[in-house]
Amino acid sequence: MILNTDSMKPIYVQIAEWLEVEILNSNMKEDERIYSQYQLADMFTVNPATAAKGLNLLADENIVYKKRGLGMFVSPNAKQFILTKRRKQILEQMIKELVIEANRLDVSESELIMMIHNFKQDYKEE
Amino acid sequence: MNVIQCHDVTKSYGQNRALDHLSFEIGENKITGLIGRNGAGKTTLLKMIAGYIKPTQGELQVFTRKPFNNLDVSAKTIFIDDNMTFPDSFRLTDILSEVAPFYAAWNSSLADALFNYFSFDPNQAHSNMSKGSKSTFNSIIGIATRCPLTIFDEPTTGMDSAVRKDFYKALLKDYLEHPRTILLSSHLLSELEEILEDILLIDNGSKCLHLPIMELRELAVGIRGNEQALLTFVEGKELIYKEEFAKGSLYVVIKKESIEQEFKHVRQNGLEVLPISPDDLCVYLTGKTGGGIDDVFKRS
Amino acid sequence: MMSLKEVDLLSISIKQYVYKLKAYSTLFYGLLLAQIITLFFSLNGISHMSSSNGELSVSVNSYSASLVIVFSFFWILFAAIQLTTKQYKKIENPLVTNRISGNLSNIGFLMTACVFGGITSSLVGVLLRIIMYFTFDRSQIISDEFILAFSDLLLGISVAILYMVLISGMGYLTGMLTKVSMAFVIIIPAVIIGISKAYADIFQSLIKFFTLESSLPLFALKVIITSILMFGVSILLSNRGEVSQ
Amino acid sequence: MSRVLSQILLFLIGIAIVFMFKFKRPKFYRPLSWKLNVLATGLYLGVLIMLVPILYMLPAKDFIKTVESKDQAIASSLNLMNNLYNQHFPTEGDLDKLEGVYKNSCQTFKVDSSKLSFDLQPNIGNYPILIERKDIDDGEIDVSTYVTAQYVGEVNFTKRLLPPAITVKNGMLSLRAPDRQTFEFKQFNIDFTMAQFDNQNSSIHEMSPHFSNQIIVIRVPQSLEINRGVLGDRIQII
Repeated sequence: MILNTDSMKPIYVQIAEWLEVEILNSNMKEDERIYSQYQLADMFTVNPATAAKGLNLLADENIVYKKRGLGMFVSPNAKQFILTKRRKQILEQMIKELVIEANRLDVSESELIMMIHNFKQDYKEE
Repeated sequence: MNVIQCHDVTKSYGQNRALDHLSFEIGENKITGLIGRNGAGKTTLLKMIAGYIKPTQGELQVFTRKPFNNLDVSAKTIFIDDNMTFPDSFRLTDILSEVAPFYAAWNSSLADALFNYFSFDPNQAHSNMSKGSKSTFNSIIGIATRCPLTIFDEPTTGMDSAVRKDFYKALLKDYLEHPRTILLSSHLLSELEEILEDILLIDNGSKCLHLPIMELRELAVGIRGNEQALLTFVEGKELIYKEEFAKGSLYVVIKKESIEQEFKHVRQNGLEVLPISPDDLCVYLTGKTGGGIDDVFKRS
Repeated sequence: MMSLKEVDLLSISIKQYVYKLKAYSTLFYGLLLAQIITLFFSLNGISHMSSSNGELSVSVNSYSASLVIVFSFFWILFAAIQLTTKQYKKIENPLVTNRISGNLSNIGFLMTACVFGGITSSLVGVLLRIIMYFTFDRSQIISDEFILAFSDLLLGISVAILYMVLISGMGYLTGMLTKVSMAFVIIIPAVIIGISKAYADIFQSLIKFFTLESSLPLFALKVIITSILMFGVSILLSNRGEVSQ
Repeated sequence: MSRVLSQILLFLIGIAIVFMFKFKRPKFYRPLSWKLNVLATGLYLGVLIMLVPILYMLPAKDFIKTVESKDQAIASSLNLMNNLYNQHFPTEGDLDKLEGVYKNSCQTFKVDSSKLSFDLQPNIGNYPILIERKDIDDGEIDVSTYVTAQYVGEVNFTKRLLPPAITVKNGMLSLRAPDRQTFEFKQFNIDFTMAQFDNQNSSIHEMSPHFSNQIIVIRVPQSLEINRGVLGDRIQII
């Protein structure tokens, strides 16, 4: 598994995001046991402490839950939660950046919406 | 319990101080990276922990004992560097089988597997190997001994990047199965930062930083922008690094916590926040002066 | 994992001894070479005497394997000094070791080398006799000491071993002293030459202390006590502290 | 012999140098594994040990034996020479009994003249020539040569000496010394390690030679006339 080490995102965040994608893609079902910190460390070639921090990030958001002595499991509704969270956090953040950049480049709001519309069209045709 | 306890340790060679009142502790089963520039005292520190040399002052304890000339500590420690010497009458395979009886946890199937993976010539002489192959071979010993304290001093010297990756991967995989305390020194943090848990940064024989690598990533940010705006923004704050990269433009590195409150205003001032790789941060932290090499060329 | 399982000094020293025996096995080629070369030198005789009274001349060639033993002594001297050098010490680094185990295993190696050297150097005398038996005119050979009593052979072996132990102790101590301070490289020869010149009688009685001892048990006792002293001082010197890197 | 040996030696030194260079480890240096080293040294030791029984199996018959009674024999022969010097001449019978004196040759010649004169080489050894008259006229001249003990070290090699060639012809006894004789001995000294405890103070033996003297005893018939000739002072008539 390759991590993007140049990214601003810390590795443990990248790991957490990768796990979220796995859950979104239904590679891991609800109440299914998720990778342990050691498996993740092995997969990503990172220190297990880093992997543990990634898992804890998910646990903090209740995407996974701990069973004492058994490890971590995917929470029910995890998928839904991730979707909502991503919409809220990631998309909103991206739009914010988009708007700032558009302003800097003197792109009007309608032009921007057009560009989004066009791109979506192109993407579908592909 | 701490495997290494270093309290106010100084090592001097005549007038020179290789280590200067150094204190730190390293916990059990952690992978710690010892980072520092050339001549920072990394090798001196590691040799001292391995029991090769004695501290001039201060208290150093490894497994709760003074490591110098201590058989018990020696039995639990392996020190790997590229000065390791093996007898001329040993071929590479001989070395693996002859070193084995000394270390209780030695795993010969692992050693043989790694030996074959890196396709060494079993009949070769250790003294005849290239720098990179020697480092690789020594690292095999370092991994296969499975010593409770495994020390690597610049283990990847001369290795090509593929072998480096393999080495770090092998080390981590074996560590996951058989956790142990590992110390790795390097002047290049980037190549090993992923497998580290902690980082110990030393500069001129003194401790600079000792913290989990994840915290290092969040320690500081770089800000770039108009000189005037930037200077007012960071006024009164301690800068880690400052560089004028174009006329009227400034680049500074600053601790994240010191600008926590104002962080939202950065963008509004037309300033750009840039991530700093831990590697660069270490370079800035151990920099001799504020400027760096560019200053040398800016005089004219 | 944290518990300090005590390591046994003796077992580590034995492991190191076995390691070093294999590691330094190339050193023995030096001994073999020295013995074979001196054997061929010895075949030419060590001294030659001839005299005549006008009508007849008598020449006597003396043969002896002593040269082989002397060169074996030199070999053990240099081997012992070499073991104390940094280059040889370095091979201990990857092993479980401390100063004492390193010294004990060195001494073990030297003792083995002494036994090997003592046996082979005395047995080369047998080889010399056999070569002479087949290549020389036997009617010219004086039987007296050419026929070697087996008890003499055993005696020669044990005495050669004892001398080698003594010499290896001298070499090891010398090497250790030079590790303490390079000044000893000059001091030791200076002292030896100084004593031999200025206090010739002391120096000679020192040598005679061993060479003129005619009782084997007493000689063995002298050698063993002196060697233990020399090796003991060497261990103390090396254990004293950090040796200059 | 020694030339062959020095050639072998040169050859060996050559091999040694080649080996030294081998140890200098060129680029593709393959170490001699310790197993090979142990094998080689073990083999060397093994061969040397095997030689011990071989040495004891070799028959020792051809060697020169040494004698114990050297001093006595030398004293006795010196005594004899002293007596001769002091004009105390022994008879042949005396000589036969003396310790340290050996009969070297014994020849008998027919008397072919009424006179006996001598032809002696001027340069030959200072042999005393003793002439003994027999009680009878049997017409025979008996010539015996005796040598006193000849030693080198403790080796008595008196019997290896060649007697002078003696002929009697036309009343002329001629005496020709044999060609110059050379004797070579090979003395083996035990190792100094053994000598130190072997009740021998030095492992190097005194191998000083003790040269012998020859005495010629001529027994002539009672009536034979003796003409001593030019070198007659060496001839004593008892």
